[in-house]
Amino acid sequence: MTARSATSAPSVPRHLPANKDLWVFVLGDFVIFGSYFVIFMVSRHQERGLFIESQRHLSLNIGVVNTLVLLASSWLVARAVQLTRAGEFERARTMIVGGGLCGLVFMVIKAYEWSAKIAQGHTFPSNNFFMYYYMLTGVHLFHVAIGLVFLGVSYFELRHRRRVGSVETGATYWHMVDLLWVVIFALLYVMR
Amino acid sequence: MTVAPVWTAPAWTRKPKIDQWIAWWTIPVFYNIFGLIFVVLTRVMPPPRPDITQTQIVQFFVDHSLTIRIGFALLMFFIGFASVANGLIALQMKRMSVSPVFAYAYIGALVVGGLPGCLIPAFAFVAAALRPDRDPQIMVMLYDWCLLSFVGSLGCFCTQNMVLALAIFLDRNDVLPKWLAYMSIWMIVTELLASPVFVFRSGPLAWNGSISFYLGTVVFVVWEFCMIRLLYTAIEKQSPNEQIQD
Amino acid sequence: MDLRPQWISLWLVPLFGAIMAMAFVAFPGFLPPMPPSMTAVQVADFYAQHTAAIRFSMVTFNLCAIMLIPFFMTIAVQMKRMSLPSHVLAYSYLGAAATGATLFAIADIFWLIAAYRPGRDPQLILLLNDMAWLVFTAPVGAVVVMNLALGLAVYLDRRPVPVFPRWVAGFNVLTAAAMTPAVCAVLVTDGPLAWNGAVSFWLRLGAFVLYLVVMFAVVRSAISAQAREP
Amino acid sequence: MTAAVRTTAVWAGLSAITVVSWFLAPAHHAQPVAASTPITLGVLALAVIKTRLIIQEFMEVRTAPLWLRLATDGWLVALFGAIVVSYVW
Repeated sequence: MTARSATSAPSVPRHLPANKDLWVFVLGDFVIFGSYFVIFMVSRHQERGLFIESQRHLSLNIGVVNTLVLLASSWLVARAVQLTRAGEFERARTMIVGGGLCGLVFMVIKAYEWSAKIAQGHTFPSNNFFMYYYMLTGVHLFHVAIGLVFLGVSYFELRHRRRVGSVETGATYWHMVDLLWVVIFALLYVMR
Repeated sequence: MTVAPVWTAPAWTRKPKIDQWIAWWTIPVFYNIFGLIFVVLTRVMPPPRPDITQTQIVQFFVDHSLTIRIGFALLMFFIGFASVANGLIALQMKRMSVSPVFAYAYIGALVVGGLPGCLIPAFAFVAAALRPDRDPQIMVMLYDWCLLSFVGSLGCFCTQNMVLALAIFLDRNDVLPKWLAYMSIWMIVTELLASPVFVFRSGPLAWNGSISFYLGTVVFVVWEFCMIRLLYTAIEKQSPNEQIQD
Repeated sequence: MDLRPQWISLWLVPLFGAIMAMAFVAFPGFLPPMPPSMTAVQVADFYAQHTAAIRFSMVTFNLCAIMLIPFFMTIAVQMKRMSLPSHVLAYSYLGAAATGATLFAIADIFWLIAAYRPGRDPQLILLLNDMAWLVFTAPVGAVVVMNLALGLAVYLDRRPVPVFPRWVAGFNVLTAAAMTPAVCAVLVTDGPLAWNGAVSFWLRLGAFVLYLVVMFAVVRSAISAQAREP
Repeated sequence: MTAAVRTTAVWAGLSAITVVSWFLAPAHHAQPVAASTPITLGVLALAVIKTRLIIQEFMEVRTAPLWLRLATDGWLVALFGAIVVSYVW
């Protein structure tokens, strides 16, 4: 399956996941993170050699593992929404817990990665590449932390009031966190 | 309630919600003067560069001494109106279906925030502008003092935005829309990204940086504009007879 | 309703007011106020010569000034008794009172740091002295907004018998007007508007002291009236 | 294809793309690596596919109102357009 095939899907009933308020946030966050990415690219353009040289010191394995962890958590959370719609609240809750645990694993791995880099002497003010590395991953980590709060709200929603919209809110936020990480992964770890 | 016969108040004082309307009007006025003070007069926004020499810093104060002093003289008066804006927002927060804890925390956080965020920077610049013949080392310190304190007073505004966002999220009376709460999360992120100003003297995360200053300021201006607009709607929608629990 | 907290807060004013009047007289830099034209060496000399008196008076201010806060909170509570559309003015008053008091609490520490180490570089003592005087004199905005908020509240109060008499509104606006010119202390270092000038120093302090005296009497009768209410 | 199978297929595809990009990165090489426009464009293309899959499938924008589909696609075009321009410029 490719991304292109998605747009030509047969006509389906239109449904706005979560609510407009959340999408104001998601689209605005896209713009804000987009600005960070463009500013990063402009700096990279100015110091291309330094960025490629510094990039070698990042652990690609950790980056890949963290991407896989977040993708798995997104899958769990997306399944949770589908299960909620089907009325299987018990299983949906398990999926949400699984997604949240993946988020925690992501944070632990990130903390390990940071401490390893700091031990190697690559700190925040070391050079511009590492400045962006800590800044982008740090802001993203803050979004992960808030995402865990959102998943927690979804979990309690599934226990008590069971409104699909509230579960969708947590899920949409969490996918945004996943998506931003995919871009950060490409820009910081992989591109040359 | 009827007005006492001994003293008849003018008709405008009997307008419903008159006190909130007066408080509301101080906010756009205050922020326009705020812009005049910080952008036009005192040159704190956009901030001067952190990576200039001692001589250039002294020259900056010599060149702008008069406007810095005029600007901050205005600030010394108008800063008081910040508490009117906070009082109005706190009142609207008290209309929400949540405990007034957040409303009082909002006032508390901003009472604190006004000092490191506004007045302390002002005094550092004024002290430098009043006597540009001070030891140049001291001039450089006052320069850093003002701009770091101005851009880098983080926690007060994180707390302010956190309690505001929580109050809006938990509110079931729909006093302010939920998307404003989400915007307050951006404000917290903005403060987080202002924290590197204490580390970097140039680049996007310095106090005049594209991320730490410009992006943050754009978010702040958008937030403030929405807040002013939404407060207007909130007051307008409020029933004059609504009882707010004390 | 138990009115004892309000009575206690009210009577803290004359008690600590008297102590602060003593501290005021004891500070050698107030009578007359130190001119901004003093050089760094003169300022350093001043702190070296009068260390004990400076410490005594500023520590006293440090201890006592914030004791006026309960009184201002009593006024905020009385504002909430008024028949107003909302409590927004009381909240504004409360926030402004806290800001104003904080500034004073910072100013006296600058004076104390300046007096702490006599051997310090005179340039640094001059800076601390400037900071103390500027922070003490100029930021009157908070107190002015307190007065304006209270004045407006008194004016709008729709009780048949208002909590505070109507003239208190005018008196508050007048006090605000008398204190406002002190902002010019950051602008000029000479003449009546400088921090040692007749307007910025004497008129501002005089207006504030008169304000405390008058408001003491007014709040006292307001609490008595509250006590008589059913 | 049920919704569950579709979601799982999307997840499998995303993970596979991630593993592919693992082979492209400079961290593999002990020697200093040179900038490479083809590899970077390939990485960015994979990133576009991944982000668009997440938006369309996980965030369910595929079935959302038109304005949201336009807004998210517009963002992707603007962002990756700006990234590519600043890379090759």
